[in-house]
Amino acid sequence: GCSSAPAASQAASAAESKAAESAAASTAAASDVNVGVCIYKFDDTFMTGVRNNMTAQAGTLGAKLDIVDSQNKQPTQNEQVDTFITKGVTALAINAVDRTAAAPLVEKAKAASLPVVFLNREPEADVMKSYDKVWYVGAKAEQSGTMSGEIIADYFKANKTADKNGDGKVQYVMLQGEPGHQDATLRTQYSVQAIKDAGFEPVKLAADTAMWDKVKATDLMNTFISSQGLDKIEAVLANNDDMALGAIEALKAQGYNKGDKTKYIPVVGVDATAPALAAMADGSLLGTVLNDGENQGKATVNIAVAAAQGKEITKDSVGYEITDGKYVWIPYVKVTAENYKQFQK
Amino acid sequence: MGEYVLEMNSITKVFPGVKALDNVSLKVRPGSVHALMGENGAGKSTLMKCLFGIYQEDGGEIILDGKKENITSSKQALDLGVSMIHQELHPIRFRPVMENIWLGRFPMRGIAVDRRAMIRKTKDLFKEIDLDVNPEVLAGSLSASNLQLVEIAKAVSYNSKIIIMDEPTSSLTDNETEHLFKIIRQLKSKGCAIIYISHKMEEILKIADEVTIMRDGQYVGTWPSTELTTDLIISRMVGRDMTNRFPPRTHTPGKEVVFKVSDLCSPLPKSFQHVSFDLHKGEILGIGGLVGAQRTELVEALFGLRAISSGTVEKDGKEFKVKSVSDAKEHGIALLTEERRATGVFGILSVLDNTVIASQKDYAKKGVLQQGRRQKAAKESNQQLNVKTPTLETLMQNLSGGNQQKVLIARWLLTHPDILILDEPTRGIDVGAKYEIYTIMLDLIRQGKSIIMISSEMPELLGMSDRVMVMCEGRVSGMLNRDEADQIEIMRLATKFVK
Amino acid sequence: MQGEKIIPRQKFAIIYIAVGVALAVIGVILKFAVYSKKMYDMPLILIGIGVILCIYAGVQMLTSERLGDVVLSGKAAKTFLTNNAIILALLALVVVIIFIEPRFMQIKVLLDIMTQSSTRLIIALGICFTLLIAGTDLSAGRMVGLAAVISTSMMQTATYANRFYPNLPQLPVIVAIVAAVIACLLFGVLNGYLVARFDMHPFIATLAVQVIIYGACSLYFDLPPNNSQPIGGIRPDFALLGQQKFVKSFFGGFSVLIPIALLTTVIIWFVLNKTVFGKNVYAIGGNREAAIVSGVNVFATIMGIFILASGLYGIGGVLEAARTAGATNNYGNGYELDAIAACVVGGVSLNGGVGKIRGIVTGVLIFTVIQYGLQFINVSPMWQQIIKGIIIAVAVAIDLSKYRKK
Amino acid sequence: MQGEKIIPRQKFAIIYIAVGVALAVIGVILKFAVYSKKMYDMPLILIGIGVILCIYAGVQMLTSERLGDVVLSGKAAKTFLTNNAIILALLALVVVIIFIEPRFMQIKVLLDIMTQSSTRLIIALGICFTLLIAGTDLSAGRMVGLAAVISTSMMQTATYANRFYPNLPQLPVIVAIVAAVIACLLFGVLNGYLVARFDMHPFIATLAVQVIIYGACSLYFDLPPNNSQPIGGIRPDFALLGQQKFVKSFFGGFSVLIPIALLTTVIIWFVLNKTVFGKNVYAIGGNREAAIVSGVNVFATIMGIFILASGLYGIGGVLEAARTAGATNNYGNGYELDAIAACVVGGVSLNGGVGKIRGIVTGVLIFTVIQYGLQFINVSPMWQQIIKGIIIAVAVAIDLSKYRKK
Ligand SMILES: Nc1ncnc2c1ncn2[C@@H]1O[C@H](COP(=O)(O)OP(=O)(O)OP(=O)(O)O)[C@@H](O)[C@H]1O
Ligand SMILES: Nc1ncnc2c1ncn2[C@@H]1O[C@H](COP(=O)(O)OP(=O)(O)OP(=O)(O)O)[C@@H](O)[C@H]1O
Ligand SMILES: OC[C@H]1O[C@@H](O)[C@H](O)[C@@H](O)[C@H]1O
Ligand SMILES: [Mg+2]
Ligand SMILES: [Mg+2]
Repeated sequence: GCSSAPAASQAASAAESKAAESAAASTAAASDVNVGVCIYKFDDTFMTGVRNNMTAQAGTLGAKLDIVDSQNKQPTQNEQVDTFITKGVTALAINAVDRTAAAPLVEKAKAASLPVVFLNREPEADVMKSYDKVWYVGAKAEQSGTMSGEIIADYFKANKTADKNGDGKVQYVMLQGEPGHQDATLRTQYSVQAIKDAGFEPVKLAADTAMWDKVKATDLMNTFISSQGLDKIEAVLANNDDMALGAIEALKAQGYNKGDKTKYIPVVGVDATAPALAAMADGSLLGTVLNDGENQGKATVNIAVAAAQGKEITKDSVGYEITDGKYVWIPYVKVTAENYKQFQK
Repeated sequence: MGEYVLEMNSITKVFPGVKALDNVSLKVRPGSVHALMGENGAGKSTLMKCLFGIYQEDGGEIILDGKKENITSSKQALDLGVSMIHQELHPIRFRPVMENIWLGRFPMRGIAVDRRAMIRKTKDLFKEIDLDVNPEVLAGSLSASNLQLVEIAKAVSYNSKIIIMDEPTSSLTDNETEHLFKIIRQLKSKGCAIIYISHKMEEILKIADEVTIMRDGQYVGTWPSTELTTDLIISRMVGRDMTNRFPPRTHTPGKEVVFKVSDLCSPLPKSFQHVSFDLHKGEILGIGGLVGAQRTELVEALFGLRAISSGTVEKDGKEFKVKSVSDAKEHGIALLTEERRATGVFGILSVLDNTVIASQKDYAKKGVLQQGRRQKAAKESNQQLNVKTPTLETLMQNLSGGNQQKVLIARWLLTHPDILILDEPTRGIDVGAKYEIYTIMLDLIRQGKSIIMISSEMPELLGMSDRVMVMCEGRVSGMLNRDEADQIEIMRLATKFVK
Repeated sequence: MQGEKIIPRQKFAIIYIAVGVALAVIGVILKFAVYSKKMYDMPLILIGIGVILCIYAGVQMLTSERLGDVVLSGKAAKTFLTNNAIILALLALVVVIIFIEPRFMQIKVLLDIMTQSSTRLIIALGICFTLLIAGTDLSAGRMVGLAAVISTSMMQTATYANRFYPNLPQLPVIVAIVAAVIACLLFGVLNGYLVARFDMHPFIATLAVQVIIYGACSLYFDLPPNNSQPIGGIRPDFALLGQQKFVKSFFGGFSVLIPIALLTTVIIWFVLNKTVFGKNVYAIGGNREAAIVSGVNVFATIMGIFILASGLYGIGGVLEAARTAGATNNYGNGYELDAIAACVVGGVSLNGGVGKIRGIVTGVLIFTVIQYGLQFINVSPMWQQIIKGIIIAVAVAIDLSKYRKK
Repeated sequence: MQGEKIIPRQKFAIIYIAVGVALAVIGVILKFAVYSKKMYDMPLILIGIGVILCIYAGVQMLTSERLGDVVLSGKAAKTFLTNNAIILALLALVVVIIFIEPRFMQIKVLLDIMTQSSTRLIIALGICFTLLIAGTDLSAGRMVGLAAVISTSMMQTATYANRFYPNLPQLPVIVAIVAAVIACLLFGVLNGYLVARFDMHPFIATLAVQVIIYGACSLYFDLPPNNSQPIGGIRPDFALLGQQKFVKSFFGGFSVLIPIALLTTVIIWFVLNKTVFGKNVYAIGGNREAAIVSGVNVFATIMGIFILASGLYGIGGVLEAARTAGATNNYGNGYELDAIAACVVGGVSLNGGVGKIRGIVTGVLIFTVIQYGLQFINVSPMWQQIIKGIIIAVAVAIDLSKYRKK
């Protein structure tokens, strides 16, 4: 511990003095780059994956990352950005808590003329336009909802018996994330929309929040089973994998989703977590949607480091297609029985 | 066994800012009652707390049965054969009486507490000391005197060599006190030594074999009680002679009725009912009766602390309602409550704050305090009452009981009441301070104020009251003029309705 | 006084029996004569209630001597109503729910509620000790999470791709349980030590420990190769701890959690009411000074309280992990507030010294019924919060009016 | 006693002045003679500290009469150390941080820390009233969220696509502030009423209200057309409330939050120490029964406490919304625990009646410095939690040792 810290600080101050010498003239070495990273919440499963990938990529490039936990509090994140700026990082990578609250963060970066890369939660267009050194890496949140809805629709198309009461409609229950959470709202909305767009009428039997939580999802699913009756539920939509797996535990307790074809209710989640992929392997989970954390992490770090070095951000310099000079879109991937194996590590 | 069962030599104890004990010694013989006397704040309780392991002395030694002991906890003290009746009662209100008694040494059967055995043992114990209390009722439902008796029973039940009794009679009636003395004599005959603390001179001379006197944290001396008289004790305690227990009275009350209570009833059936009386200008009206006569409840109702179901209260001929304390204060009524610690003292606040709390609004403009005036008022009234405190900023909890009481009187005097109600104003107060409080009372009536005083101390009731109203079981059982009142008559009335 | 009527306990009990028998008879008639599907399990439930009433009356008769006579009067009725206000409110809620959704009249619903109450009850029983000494334990939830993470990290199937310990042999289930509980006990010791040794207010001591546990649990959870991924691939033998069902033929079966919770309740009842430790807990809560001068070892008792409580959270955490076959470091977050609320609604006083196991069980059941019931009739989660808040406030306000004097 | 030495206050103050002048001189020398970039703003900071010491000494001299002489002894030194242990620990932490990361020696760091402490301080000042009566306020955080959501919902630019109220005209900023604060006050009234009227323990009363506020805020937030989307497009004039900077030439400028927090602190200090209300708060905290008997209007005071506190949370919420230019229903979640911890570390007793504004300011600063400093030297967030927990525990343990008697 003792020896590495002063070395790190030397590197930081070296980076700073260089930056002071020549504002943008020459490009600095990657080892002089110190990226300040804010993750909206450390115990978010998906963002943990992104974070791990960012660390790995920074290691490959030889850049230094300072990662902090914004604890799901936007004000805390704003403070962390201030702290990074005072400390003298050379670039920022921000996974905003509240995507609409990005404007002050951009202001701060602008005042310190630091490049800033937003990831996973997209700031509004005019905020993106307000500064030339801001980029966004992420996926369209709506897409994850759409894809999970499509997985259900595809299943209903392929299996006529899935429509248990044969009314051509999909009777579903929905396990939602935290009320007011943007992913929860959008996934709920777009998954149902996708079912409709595929030509099935979605019928909501029940919907409630399980706060992204597996335990709460198990209890909630039990309640739904008693209140709706197992035979009426034709599909279970969950805003994330943890809740999907919680629902599956409740189904398994009733002897469902354990291999018996006649006792099966399709369940979909989002995130493609390791336990979810394992559940797909044993057939208890129908599908999930991969939010491609590996590429989000890599692209973010590549852009931040390149921008800090004063390089121009192009496909060549960062390795990802740049849309409108500012956006890198990492598509969601539908994970189904056919392709889940390729995501298992 | 040597001559003494307990020797405390040169005990010193310092609290931040106070040297509570300075080289104090106490030697107690087995099978004797050893009284410990001194003014409020002399350090009696502190000395006993050192012995009982509640405090740890800073210097000196404690020798029990000839063996030097370093007592660090109450448990250890109990194990060494010392038990204690505490000055401030310690009931666990929501637990049964018997659990209060056997706490720390429950009878067991296997890994479980043996409930039956506990009931049996409690009953035996109560029978032994002739106490009629159901072991299974919650301690909180007992009256103050019964609680005190339970506390005594508990101390006795340890079968200790030494029992410390710190003001055990402060909430007992004379009858109950007699009863306690009987118990003490029994204990004595079994070879048990009693350390007895009380401010009641009569008791001391009656029960004590030897008396140790302390003053200002220092040891004054030890004498056989046969060599002492009340006056001698007092002069050694106070450090000067005090010939009279009551200041001379020169004032006679007026005829004018300033306060009138008519047919006052409580909504609680067992509480006061149909109480009527008049209070004249410049009069001290004593209220006598046994503990449980509902005197406290009556005055609390007059002060807006308890509900009234019917009846009227008039001041200066005008009827008014007392729904809250502020109603009462507005009409010039003040109440010094009986339970100093529970309802009087703000221990962690300063003496200053404690003094002005009830009259804050007089020293504030639009809610903003006027620091200078506050300070001045507090200083003056504390001086007037001779409160012993290092500074006005001293925390109230660091004052001795007597001084706390004086601060509370100062508090109520600052509200400039016309009618001052005092509920047991000198409970736990030393003779010197008592005299001072009596002097203040007389000053007040001379200024045309009127006083209602509840007291369970017969001499005080007789010595101070212009008239004595006696209550029994919530009802007024008689009203005696100063010349008619005597101990026998009061006792007769106090038990008038007792079945 | 006016309108008062004293009847012997025996006679009083007969009223209960009469009502009980009547209910049971109605139940039987409904079941075998006029049964329609719309009644769901109502007849059976009626029979059940009838039987319970009769048993209750029987017990009253047997112990009639100790209980004394029954006084019937307006005042007694009012007292009965205030004393049981919470339960009555609950009954009203249940009736409303049944009206909206008759499917609520199922034995399975009863079983669900009991199952879902189980782990909560265990945690509430732990926390109640800390409340009884006028304290609190904010670290309860995080201990649940710690136990969940530790136990599952050792209980993954050999074939699972992302194992926490890739080379861990197949350990006996008990090892994981013991490891998880011991981890909790260590933090329980820390809680107890801070409170007992430094006289620290339990609120702040357990708040500090809560933060520490969460940090430690997150560090553990973040160990490579797991790197903060949810722990999955749980061994079925471990999962059975929380998922096993008995007598499956009986309305889907009794979850193993029910007997576990029952057993825990009985043990804790015994500890609290029959042992020296339990009595000391009440004494310290009722009047700490008194306990000290009576020679109670306050230090040891407080240590015992926090250690016992942490053990219960540990068990609760293991069960949570088992019944959901998984864990993350976020498990248990906020459980302490639910548990405290349940205790308080069940009559445990935050001023210490007052509280009964029976009340705690009721409190936990009430919260489960509220949550289950509102979800059952599909009330929006936001309204659920509001209703829950109102119920806590009203229930406690009514409960407190018992103690009001004046 | 042994080794005791009494020196007059005047003389004592001279020592301070000497040290202060020395520091200032060193600072000046460093600044103008030997300055190197590696010192950052150290010279200026030294000069600042020097000046502050001199001023402090001057004040001591002026009030020397009231303060009395100074006793120097081993014991006095020890007392000084325990009394100031928290600040000393903080200084030690700062020194360590400076060693690891010399950039910490910047005026800007000082300004950052003050800015970041501002809203926390306002909330802590609100909650301290509830702590002073041996209560607590668990609804604080949710009120912050409520105020944030309500104020921002009325303060969106006309052109923003997802407006909460699509047709709302351009309202004056004060309207939004007042609306937000009034909403909080209403819940403050509810808190106060539950506590004062039913004698409910503030823990459970505010827990119930917390849940209700969250439900209500979520419902509001979910109103169409917003449908639970984060509220964005905040008007710049509103955002300035939290973002405005003055004297930008001075190390990036003073945030407007600093004077707001300062003003609030002064007002609250005044209320607590110089008004009848403040004295009544302490009295109720010190001995509620005695306060009643002394004629303190306990009902009104408790209502006042919770209403005043809720007003401060409301202001805090508006500022949080303004400085982040946005809000969700999750804003403020958990703030109450941070605020309580800060108060307690700053010496407010959870048993009521004890606590000073100075302590609260210190407590808040300590937490900010910990968070800021640990981020500055790049300690992992998980270790940050552990360190934070340890600091709370140790600080409070040392602080309590002041009161230890025996
Ligand atoms: N915990 C404490 N902290 C500081 N000072 C104390 C403490 N306890 C007692 N004192 C002080 O010690 C002195 C002795 O008090 P103590 O209670 O022993 O008096 P006492 O003789 O029992 O008086 P009383 O007759 O009023 O009961 C008093 O000056 C009191 O203010
Ligand atoms: N039987 C009882 N049950 C419960 N509490 C009692 C009982 N008797 C008295 N008390 C309580 O003890 C205190 C004093 O009682 P009460 O007013 O009846 O007596 P008192 O005549 O005023 O006695 P004292 O001489 O002590 O002032 C009151 O606060 C009362 O509530
Ligand atoms: O905020 C927490 C949530 O965030 C989502 O993005 C994620 O898909 C969920 O699994 C959950 O972690
Ligand atoms: Mg269908
Ligand atoms: Mg004493």
